[in-house]
Order: sequence, then C-alpha cells, then structure tokens
Amino acid sequence: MSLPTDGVRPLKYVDALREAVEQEMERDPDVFLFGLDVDDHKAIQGSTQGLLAKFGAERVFTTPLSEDAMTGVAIGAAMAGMRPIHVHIRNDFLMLCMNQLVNIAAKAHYMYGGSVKVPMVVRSMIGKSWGQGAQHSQALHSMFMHVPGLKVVAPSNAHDAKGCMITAVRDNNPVIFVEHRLLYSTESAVPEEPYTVEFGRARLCSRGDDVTVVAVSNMVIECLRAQELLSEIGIHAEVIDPISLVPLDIETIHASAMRTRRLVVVDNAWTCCGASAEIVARVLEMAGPRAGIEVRRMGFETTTCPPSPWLEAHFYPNPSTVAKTIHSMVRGTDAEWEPDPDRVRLAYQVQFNGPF
Amino acid sequence: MSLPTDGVRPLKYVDALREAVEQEMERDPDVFLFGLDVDDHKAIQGSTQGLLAKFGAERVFTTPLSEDAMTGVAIGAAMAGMRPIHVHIRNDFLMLCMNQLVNIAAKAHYMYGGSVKVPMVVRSMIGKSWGQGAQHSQALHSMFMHVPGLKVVAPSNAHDAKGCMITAVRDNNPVIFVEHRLLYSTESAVPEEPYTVEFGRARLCSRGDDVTVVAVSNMVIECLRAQELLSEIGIHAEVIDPISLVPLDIETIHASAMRTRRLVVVDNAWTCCGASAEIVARVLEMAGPRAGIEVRRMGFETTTCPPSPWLEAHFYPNPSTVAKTIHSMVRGTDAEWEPDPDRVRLAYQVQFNGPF
Amino acid sequence: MDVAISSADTLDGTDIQRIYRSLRRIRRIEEEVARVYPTDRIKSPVHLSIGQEAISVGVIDLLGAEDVVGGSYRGHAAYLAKGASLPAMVAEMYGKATGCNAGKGGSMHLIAAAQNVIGASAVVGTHIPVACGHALALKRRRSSAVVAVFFGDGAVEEGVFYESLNFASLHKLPVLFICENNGFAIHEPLAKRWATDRLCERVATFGIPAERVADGDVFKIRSLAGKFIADMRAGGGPGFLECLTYRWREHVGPSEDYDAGYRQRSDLEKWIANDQVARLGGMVDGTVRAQIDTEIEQEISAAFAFAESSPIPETKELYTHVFAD
Amino acid sequence: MDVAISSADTLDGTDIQRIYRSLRRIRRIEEEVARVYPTDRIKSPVHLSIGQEAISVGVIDLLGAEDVVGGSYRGHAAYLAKGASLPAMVAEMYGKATGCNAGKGGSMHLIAAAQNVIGASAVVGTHIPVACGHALALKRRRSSAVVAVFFGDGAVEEGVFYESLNFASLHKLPVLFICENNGFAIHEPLAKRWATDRLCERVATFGIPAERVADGDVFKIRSLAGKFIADMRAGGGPGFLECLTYRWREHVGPSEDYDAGYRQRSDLEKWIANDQVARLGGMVDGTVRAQIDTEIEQEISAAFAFAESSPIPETKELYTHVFAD
Ligand SMILES: Cc1ncc(C[n+]2csc(CCOP(=O)(O)OP(=O)(O)O)c2C)c(N)n1
Ligand SMILES: Cc1ncc(C[n+]2csc(CCOP(=O)(O)OP(=O)(O)O)c2C)c(N)n1
Ligand SMILES: [Mg+2]
Ligand SMILES: [Mg+2]
Repeated sequence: MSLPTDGVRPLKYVDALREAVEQEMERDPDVFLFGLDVDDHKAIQGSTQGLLAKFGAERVFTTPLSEDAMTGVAIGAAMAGMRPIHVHIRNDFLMLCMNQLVNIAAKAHYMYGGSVKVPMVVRSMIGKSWGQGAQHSQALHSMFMHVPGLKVVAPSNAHDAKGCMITAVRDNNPVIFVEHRLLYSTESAVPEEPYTVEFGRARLCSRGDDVTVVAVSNMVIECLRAQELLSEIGIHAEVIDPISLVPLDIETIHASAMRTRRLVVVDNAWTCCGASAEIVARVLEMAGPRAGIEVRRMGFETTTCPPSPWLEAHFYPNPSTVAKTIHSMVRGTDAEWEPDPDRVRLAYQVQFNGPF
Repeated sequence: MSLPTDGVRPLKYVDALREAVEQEMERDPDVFLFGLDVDDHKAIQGSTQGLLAKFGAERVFTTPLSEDAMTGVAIGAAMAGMRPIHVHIRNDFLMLCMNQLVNIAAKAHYMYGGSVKVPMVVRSMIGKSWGQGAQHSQALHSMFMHVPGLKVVAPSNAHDAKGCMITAVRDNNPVIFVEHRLLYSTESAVPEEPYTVEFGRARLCSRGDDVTVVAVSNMVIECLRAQELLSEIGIHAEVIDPISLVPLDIETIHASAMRTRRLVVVDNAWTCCGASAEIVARVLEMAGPRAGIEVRRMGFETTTCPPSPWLEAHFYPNPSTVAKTIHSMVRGTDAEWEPDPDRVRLAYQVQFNGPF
Repeated sequence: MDVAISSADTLDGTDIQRIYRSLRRIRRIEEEVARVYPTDRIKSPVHLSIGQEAISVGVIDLLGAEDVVGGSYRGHAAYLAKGASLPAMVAEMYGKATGCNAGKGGSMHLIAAAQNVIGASAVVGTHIPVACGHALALKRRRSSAVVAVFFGDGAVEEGVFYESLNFASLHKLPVLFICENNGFAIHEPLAKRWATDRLCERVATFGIPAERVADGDVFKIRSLAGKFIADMRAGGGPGFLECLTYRWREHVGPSEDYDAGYRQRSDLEKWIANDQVARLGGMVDGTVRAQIDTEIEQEISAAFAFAESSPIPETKELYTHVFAD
Repeated sequence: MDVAISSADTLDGTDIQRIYRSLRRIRRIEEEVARVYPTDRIKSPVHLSIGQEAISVGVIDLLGAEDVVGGSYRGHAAYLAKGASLPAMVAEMYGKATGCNAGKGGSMHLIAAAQNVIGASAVVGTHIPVACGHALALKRRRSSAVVAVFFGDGAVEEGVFYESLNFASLHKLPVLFICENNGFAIHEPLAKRWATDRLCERVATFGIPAERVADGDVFKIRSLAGKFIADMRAGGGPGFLECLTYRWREHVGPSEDYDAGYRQRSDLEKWIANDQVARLGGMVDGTVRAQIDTEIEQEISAAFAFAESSPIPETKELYTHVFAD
C-alpha cells in the first residue's frame, strides 16, 4: 500500500472523499459522478462540493428518484467504458437497486465470458442517531459480500477513504463503497497527491497480545477507544481494520488471532450472516480445532433501529460494551469491571444532531 | 412438532405445498394466493394447481410483472388483516422487491410500535441445472436471515413443506419460504390432515457420532446420500436439517457438534456471509475455545453459476464432494478415498432437464 | 350562512369552521414543532407540512373514520387531519414511550391504527403500494371505505409508483393517489428530474381519472377529492389528484432556507399571498375564530406538556416487537 | 427494380433481398434450434423468436456497426440481425468454450461486444436501463451512434421501464425503445396485466415520440425506426416503437402449445397468413431466393457442426472472470 508522506496534511474524511473524486475526474475524463443531490449546495454533506463547478453538469449531475434505473444506467455506462461513481445518500436505499447490483453488475463480467467490464463505484452512507430510525440507519454490506463479483470497502479514516476511493475508481469491477456518516468529520493525515490504498490488505491499528479485535467502518473508532480504556488496566488489544471486506485480508486476521487466541469481531451491522459471522467462520476454519481461539461477535442488536435515543443507545456496540466484552474474555466473566463513564464519554463520538 | 400418523400417504413436495395452501385457504377466508402465473395451466410446476378453480379469481390471481409493488400490496393487505401468499417463480427475482421486504415488511411491526402485524408468506423457488445460469440459480436466503423481523424457512421434504407452509400462513410475521426446484418431485409420508411444523426446531435426519452435518434445503438430500456412502466405510454422520433458518435451532446443532467435535455446514448457497457462516460462528461462540470442534463450510463455489453443464457440475456440493470432505476430516487429509462413482450416481438427483 | 365556493360546491359555516380549524391546527402544531426543535427535545428529524396543509385537510375532510390514510415522512398533516392523537405524535417525536409508535418509529413513520392512519415510509414512494394493499383488503371485504395516499413529486419518479397505478387500475381498487407537488425533492427542482410535467395525462393512460389543482385552493381540492371518493364508494376504480403546493421551510428541520440559493423568496411570497389558513380564517367570524385559535393553543400546550412529562421507553423495549406473536 | 412500400419509403431489390435473407436466416436458425433441442445437445432453455423476427430485422436493418443493440432472454433475433456470430451463438447454447459467452452465459444472455450487442438479462425489463447507460456513454462521447433496446410487453409493467423512460427523455439519450408486444407474458394475457393498452400515449407523456405497428409489417417497422434513428443521430432524444406480434411457439422450449388452452391456434393462423418471411420471400426472384436459402442452410449446418465439435470449457473456467483484472 503506497503511503507517500510529502504534502501530507490533516484532512477530514468528507474532504478526502471529495479530493479523491476530484483527482480521479481530472485524471480520467471517463469518470463521472451522479446521484440524487450530488450537485446541490449541501453536496452530500460536502463530499461532492465544488465538483459541479469544476467539471460541469455533464460529469456531475443529479438524477430523478429512480435508484433502480440509475444503477442500470451506471452499469451500462461502465460496460461502455466509462467510470461512473453513483452516490446514494443512504445505505438503506441500496435495497431499491439490489436487482441491478446483484443480478447484473456482479455477474456481467462473468456471464458475458469476460467480454465486458463494469468499472463502477457505488457510494452510500450509513446513518446513525438523530432519530433516523428503522430505514435510515442500516448497514447492509454483508448482502453485497455474499455475492461473488462485487467488491466491498468500508474505510474508517480519511487517509483510507481517499486511497480506497482512488483504488475503487480505477478498479475494473463494481465496488460498493460503504461510508459512515459519523466518520465524515474525523480527520487524519492525508497526502495531497493521488495515491491508492490496496484492497485486501488489512491495517493494524494497534498492537496487542491479549485479543484480536477486527472492527468494521465506524467501529474502528469505537474499538480504538475501547482499546485505550483497556490498556489503562493492562489489557492489550490488537485492533485490525480490514478496510476492504471483499477482498478480505483474512491472513492478517488469522495470524493475529493465532497469536492472541481471542478474536472479537465488531461490525457496524447486524451479526446474523454478517461480516462478523464470515470473519469468525473463516478464521476458525483456517485455525483448526486445536487452535483454541475464543470468539465473540458484536454488532447491531438483533432488532430494528429505534429513533428514541434511550433505546438507540443500546442498539450499537460502543467503547464501553466492547471493552467490557473483551475484559470478560481476558479476565473471566466473574471479574467485574466498569470503565470510567467520564473516560468513555470522552470518546470522539458525541451525540450526532443532524442534519442528515 | 405435531406428527399425526392417520391418513398418511406418500406425497410429492409440490403437492404437499399445494395441499397446505388449499387447506389454509379453506380454513381462513383471509388467506389469498397471488403472483405471476399462479393461475395458469402450469400452476407454478403444479404447486398451485386447482386452487383457482376451487377458490376463484379473487383469491387466486396472477399479477403484472411488478414484483416491487406486488410485495407492497401484500404488505398492505397483511397489515389490513389478510394473509397473502405471494409467489415468485425464482428466488433471484426477490432482488426486485428487497426494499419492500427489508425496509417495510421486516420493520413494520417494530417501527409501528407493535400496532400492526404483517402476516405474509413469500414463496420462491431456487433453480438448478438446465443451463439457467447466472440469474436463475441463486439462493439468497442469507440476505433475509440478516434482517431482524423476517422469518426464513427452507423445508427439504414434502412433510416439512406442508407443515411449514401451514405454520407460515398462520404466523403473524413475514415468512420467506425457500423452495428448491429439484425437491418438487421428491416424495415423503405426508398426513392428510392439516398440521404444523414448528419453526426453530431442527430435524435429526440421521444419527452418528463422527461428524455433525447441517444441511440446508436441497442439500439435505445430497448430505443424506453422502452419509450413506460414508456409512459403508464406517463413518457415521449425524445429519441435521434446521428446517427454519430464522428462528434457528442452534441448540440442537451445538449439542451434536459438542458430541461429534466435527461440524460441516452444507448450504445450498454461497458461503460468504451465508447461513453456513452464521451456523459455524454461532456454534463456536457457544462452544468456547476448548471445545476443539473442527469446522468446514460447503456451498456454491465463489463464482457465478454458469449454464454449461461441465462447469455447473463443479459449482454445487454433491454427495461425493460432501463425503470426501467428511472423510478427510475424520480420517485425515492423507487418507485417500474416492466414493464409488456408480453408487454416487445412484443419488436421487439425476440431471434436471427442465422445464423451469 | 352558506358559502359558494369556486368549485361550485356548497359548504355551510360549520364546514368552513371545521376546515379552518384543521388547517390552523396543523399550521400551529408544525410551527410549535419548529419552535421547540432547537431545544433538542425533539429526537427525530422533522419534515414539516407548513404551507402544504390544505392538501391533507381538503382530501381528508371528506373521509370517514373507517377510511384509510397513508402518507410519507412528510406526513404530519395527513396524520393530524385524520384525527390521530396529537399528544401521541409529539411524544413520538420526543422519543417517549407514549408515542404513537411507542418511540420506535419517529416523526417519519407516524401511525394510528385506531384512526386508520396506516403509517409512512421514509424511503420515498415505497408506501404507495402498501396503501394499494390496504385498498385491496377493503375491496375484498366488500367495504365501502377508501384509501387516500399522499406522496411528493419525487415519489412519482420511482418505478413502484407506476407499478402501483397499473395494479390499482387493473383491480379497480378504491385508492385515491394524491401527489403533493411542491416542485422540489430536497433541493432539486422538477426541471432536473421530470422529463415533462404531463403527469396527470400520463396517469390517465392507466385508466385513472386525474385532476390537477394548480393554486392550492382547499375547496377545489376538497371538491375534486369528493368526486373521486364518491366514485370509489360506488365501486369505481382509483383516482389521482396532483396538487401544486409549496414547502415554506427547509426540506428537513425547522428553518427557512431561502439563502441557500436553490429557490427564491419571491416564490414563497406568492404562496403566502394565497395561504389557505389565512384565507379560511378570514371566512370565519372573528369571535368564533378566536375561540378556535385558543382551543388549538391549549391543545398544543397540553400535547407538548404530555410529551415532556411522558416516560422514556424501558430498555427492554429495544427487543420487543421484532416479531409479532 | 424498386418496390413501393406501404410506408411510402422506397427500397430497392438489394434491400429486399437483404431483409429477406435476415428474416429467413433467423427463422431457419430458430427452427433448427427447435429441431435439435430434443436431442439434449442444447444445454440452455430457449426462448425462440419464431414469428417475431420482423421486429429485430426491421429496426436493425438501419443500424450501423457502431450502433448498439440490447435485448432480452428472447434475444436470438436481435443478436443475429446485428450480425453477431452464429457459430458462437450455437456453441453458447451447447455450453461450449467457443460460445459467445464462453459457455458462461447461455441462450438468455447472448453477447457480442465486437458487433455492439451488449448482452441480455433474464430478469424481465432489467436490461432497459443498462441500454440507457450505453446511450449516455455514446452521448457523452459525442458519438452519432444510437442504441436500440428490445423488450416484451411484460417488461413495461416493471417500474424500471418508467424510470428509464423518464431519464432517457430528460437527458435526450439516443435510445430507441422497442416493445415486442406478443400479448403474453408466459401464459398470462395482457388483459390480466395491463390496466389499459394506451402504452404509446403513456410513453408520449414523457416527451418521447411513440408509434405503434399493429400488423407486424417489416417495412413499416423499418420506416418508423428509420425516422427515430435519424432524429436521434441529429441530436434528438429517445423514440419508442410498440410492435404487435405473435409468439408462434411455447414461451420457452421448442414446441407449440396450442393445446394448453391459454390461446387459440386461430390466432396463430392470422399471423401465419401475415408471415413476413413468406411475404418477403415472395418479393425475391426465385433463383436468387433459392441461392439465399441454400447459403443459409449451409451456414446453419456449419454453425451446428462447429458447436458440436467445439471443446467443452475447462473446469478452471468456473473460477475465471469472477472479477475483471
Ligand atoms: C428512495 C429514496 N431516495 C432518496 C431519498 C432521500 N430523500 C429524502 S426526502 C427526498 C425528497 C423527496 O421529494 P418529494 O417526493 O417531492 O417529497 P417532499 O420532500 O418534497 O415532500 C429525498 C430525495 C429517500 N428518502 N428515499
Ligand atoms: C422480473 C421477472 N419476473 C418474472 C420473470 C419470469 N418470466 C420469464 S419470461 C416472462 C414473460 C415476460 O413476458 P414479455 O416481457 O412479454 O416477453 P416475452 O416472453 O413475451 O417475449 C416471465 C414473467 C422474470 N424472468 N423476470
Ligand atoms: Mg417535493
Ligand atoms: Mg410478451
């Protein structure tokens, strides 16, 4: 993975996304950006800001509310050699274009015997908080992981957001690009130059010998905070960000889990048939019966996301629940421990107050 | 689970489905059956035969090719107190109505605070062979398992098909009813009277101490055949049919795997984020690190289903590949064994020549 | 006193008062939602109906208790016009256990089963076929009740809208489709989304009579809706009403956004000049009006107080209602 | 010799011969597919074009190599009319490595990138927006090429059809939509699926000129398509053509099914009386015709022989092309 260091500055996730698309659109006239609201003044929370002015309405345009057909349009344009980036403001809306994604985009290269390619990027945001509830808070990436032919990436920081976006645009396959709304304002060191973050290579976010924590998307932040809380009491968690879910760098995860003998997968999604199930199953298939790895999955509670904040608070894994789960794995279920609530509250993730 | 024995006769899966719907429609005037082609002379391979004549066009009717809206219609009718059975001739077409199923059907009871119910059944068939290929051979049940609020059942024999259909119709929730085309002609002993097969209770299909085999839908037949091949060489497989995937009888599977220390999950679907990942992950979470259970998943190859029979032959698990996998787990990878091809060919599952 | 209305219908003073009350009540509730919003006591995004009240009020005034109403995330007006509980609505926005959805829906999914308000989807247009399903059930049960389903101009771009029209017409379902055309989907104007504005003409090709009200006149809306509803009760098929209107506030949230550049305040002013709340207010006797207004304020205060003092949901409620028994 | 055509266009003898050859060739290929089918050498379900050839032939006769064609699972005619390889098509049906999709598509997904045949979907109607995407790419690249996309009467019931029309018109995409209305979706007649038959009128409300050909006349189809194509090349937007037609054989498979009860042989007979293959055959000089027919038979024999003798795909091909490099 290329990590240039010249021209590096702190940049927000949202701006990193914008910059990646801008640079790719400059580089390649076949890249275009479309989707509801990409050209309005809010510019998808700023992630498409300025692109209309720079590239014009032929390359940056909104669409009717027709997610299904617009996905087909992206596929057709991609088959014809262009490189569409199709933006959906919510991950939930991908349910409207599942047929195009699953039955056409994922399969075209294969069922046409390799004679066409479908280089397209499907951006969408995962919502959280602000009472958005049932239909605006889902994270459905595992459905896409299930279908051969789709790549799925979920960068957790600005650096990877930019690098993954550039990789995604240059990839000759459909890439489902999973963004979390709450990551948009987070900053990290991002080079000015275009660079790629390779798919299929996990990032080691913190080293530790007591437990391997695989965290997806926003949960990387939550788990790093849990790791901080734990390190204060002498438990050392190795936090791994897979970055891309398809392809998945299972080797890195497996090697870590073989060393720590404890694996916690924290997904920003439901666990049943989720990425967490896949990672746990794959590691244990590889590890064999004598590895003695203790496993745990964390994710959305097995219920619908409620808008009421008092309920929603219990819907998601958070630094405290992650830390406590790990604590009980390492120190045993009898060992009582409650992380200092003040320190937990210091977590970056203050209550989100909208707008969408 | 009720298992009446009076009036039991051998019945085909397809007729068991028909009989269940007929009996429920007789019992409850709110039950109706709709979907493309339910009322034509082919009658969904016979599974809706005679129902139009018996119940009339108000209760048995075809629809326009509008899977998305028709699903919404089913949901609305169900919310209004009726009990629709919506038929799709292919599992693949469910991608067209994912939004209604995931964003509305699954969530209505919850997001409306319990004030409405959505008692509906969504029938669809999994295709195989006859060169149907990429878009007519998928089995996408894990996507539905992922979303809280949907029940998912995949009966593997005529008895369970009838009992599950009756349970599904009476259930107050949306039930995704997964049928495999190749099961339609298989017979089992089916009582004449209406009876229910309880969801969330697995069926032990064969007892054995060497390995626990969990098989989904059509794979139950394939695994039972593998179990026969293996028993001839002294390997005894315990074959478990979960029948319903949500709710899932994980206790039965877990208990068996704790005894055999070997778990093979054979799904009639892709493995990544599939039912097989969920079952493996859940068992190993429950079993803990010292259980020493060896696990293996089998399912569709991680590729698109090709129509060419010479390629398709390698796409699916079959009695031979299942038996060999188990053999190598039990006897070690060095032990070579090839099941007698003649005996393998005796498997019930001869090449399918259509029609759809 | 009978008032002759442009639409040639005749309404008496009671009718006018009732319609005024409903309009004014919705306007004031929404204004109060907007006022309270910045205090963060409302725990849900809000898509206000301010400026669009006349559509829900005009249509629903002619519906009975047994009739059914479905709406979108911009559904406060329809919910309220149908007589569903105000305190339960405010409590729902507050995320309280006493909310109409028990705190599990939020402002985008208001439901009131007792009043036959069937809920709303936040995925644009996707509630339309659900409403058709209700209409199918009514028809099968030989009910004379009808369904009215409201949606925005964005919803008609979704394929499911056309699928629903075809099915509803084919099966002669008693469903009145009402498009609240406020010219925008979020900030995107019609010109960027609709190939043409020949919507009514298009709907008519499905065999569905379609009418357009361009000026927001509550009486015209009511009168046309009345014709459609009567036809449906007599066994006729669906009807379609396109009502031009204007969203006075921002797409979501409590504020105005005329500084954003995507539309002009002068457009708002035209609609304010034609405000149906003020217009109907002017048609009601001053004393009566004062009385109505006072009652509305009292009702609103009580509702917010109710929400404020209501208990929060118990944690276990997170896990109930995933499946129905 | 020039032949005056009802549509007022003028075609010369070469044109007629070319059109006859194309019609006859497709008919004979499909008949041969049907003949071979029971031997089980064809490893794919087949949705034959027999009876519907004139639509693909009439439209595609006016397209050039750079123009693009998309079709459905009933797409043999469009594939062949566009000049894509017959041996590769037969080999694909045989599941051979030499198939146009390398044995990985089957008869429902025929593709020929070199001839700009863009593939087909087996999920009804879902190829329509994909064709629009191709048209968008052509437009962006300032190409004068156009797209023709074929679909059945069932496809227009899918929401994605309307979404596609709206988008194509809004962006003035060079795409000609052709509905092959054979009156049935599998065995279900229009009456059970369409609220009305005012399809062209409906499409026109999207600002898309729409024409209907009721009698299957290949010259009328060609002439109307020609007008649309010329308009599109001149920068006009999409066009729409509804062609009534008749599927002579069963929905899928090689046989007739007039004993099934869902339609009458007398309907077939009307269409046979109007068969465009026979009609055009009658317009071609006997000797020339015999020559054409012989060439077609030779081509077909060679194609089936090619498929027969082609290698089966290697097992490793199961795993290639999941992802593109
Ligand atoms: C299917 C879908 N696409 C996009 C969105 C994002 N979105 C929320 S509201 C809205 C505007 C809808 O406009 P319209 O139907 O005219 O209703 P209005 O808000 O104007 O009342 C959009 C695009 C959504 N909720 N659902
Ligand atoms: C979305 C979808 N629904 C249902 C089917 C099953 N099916 C296959 S072909 C067909 C008929 C389609 O009719 P039409 O579009 O008129 O085409 P035709 O076969 O008459 O050429 C149907 C319903 C399908 N393939 N895709
Ligand atoms: Mg609007
Ligand atoms: Mg047809």
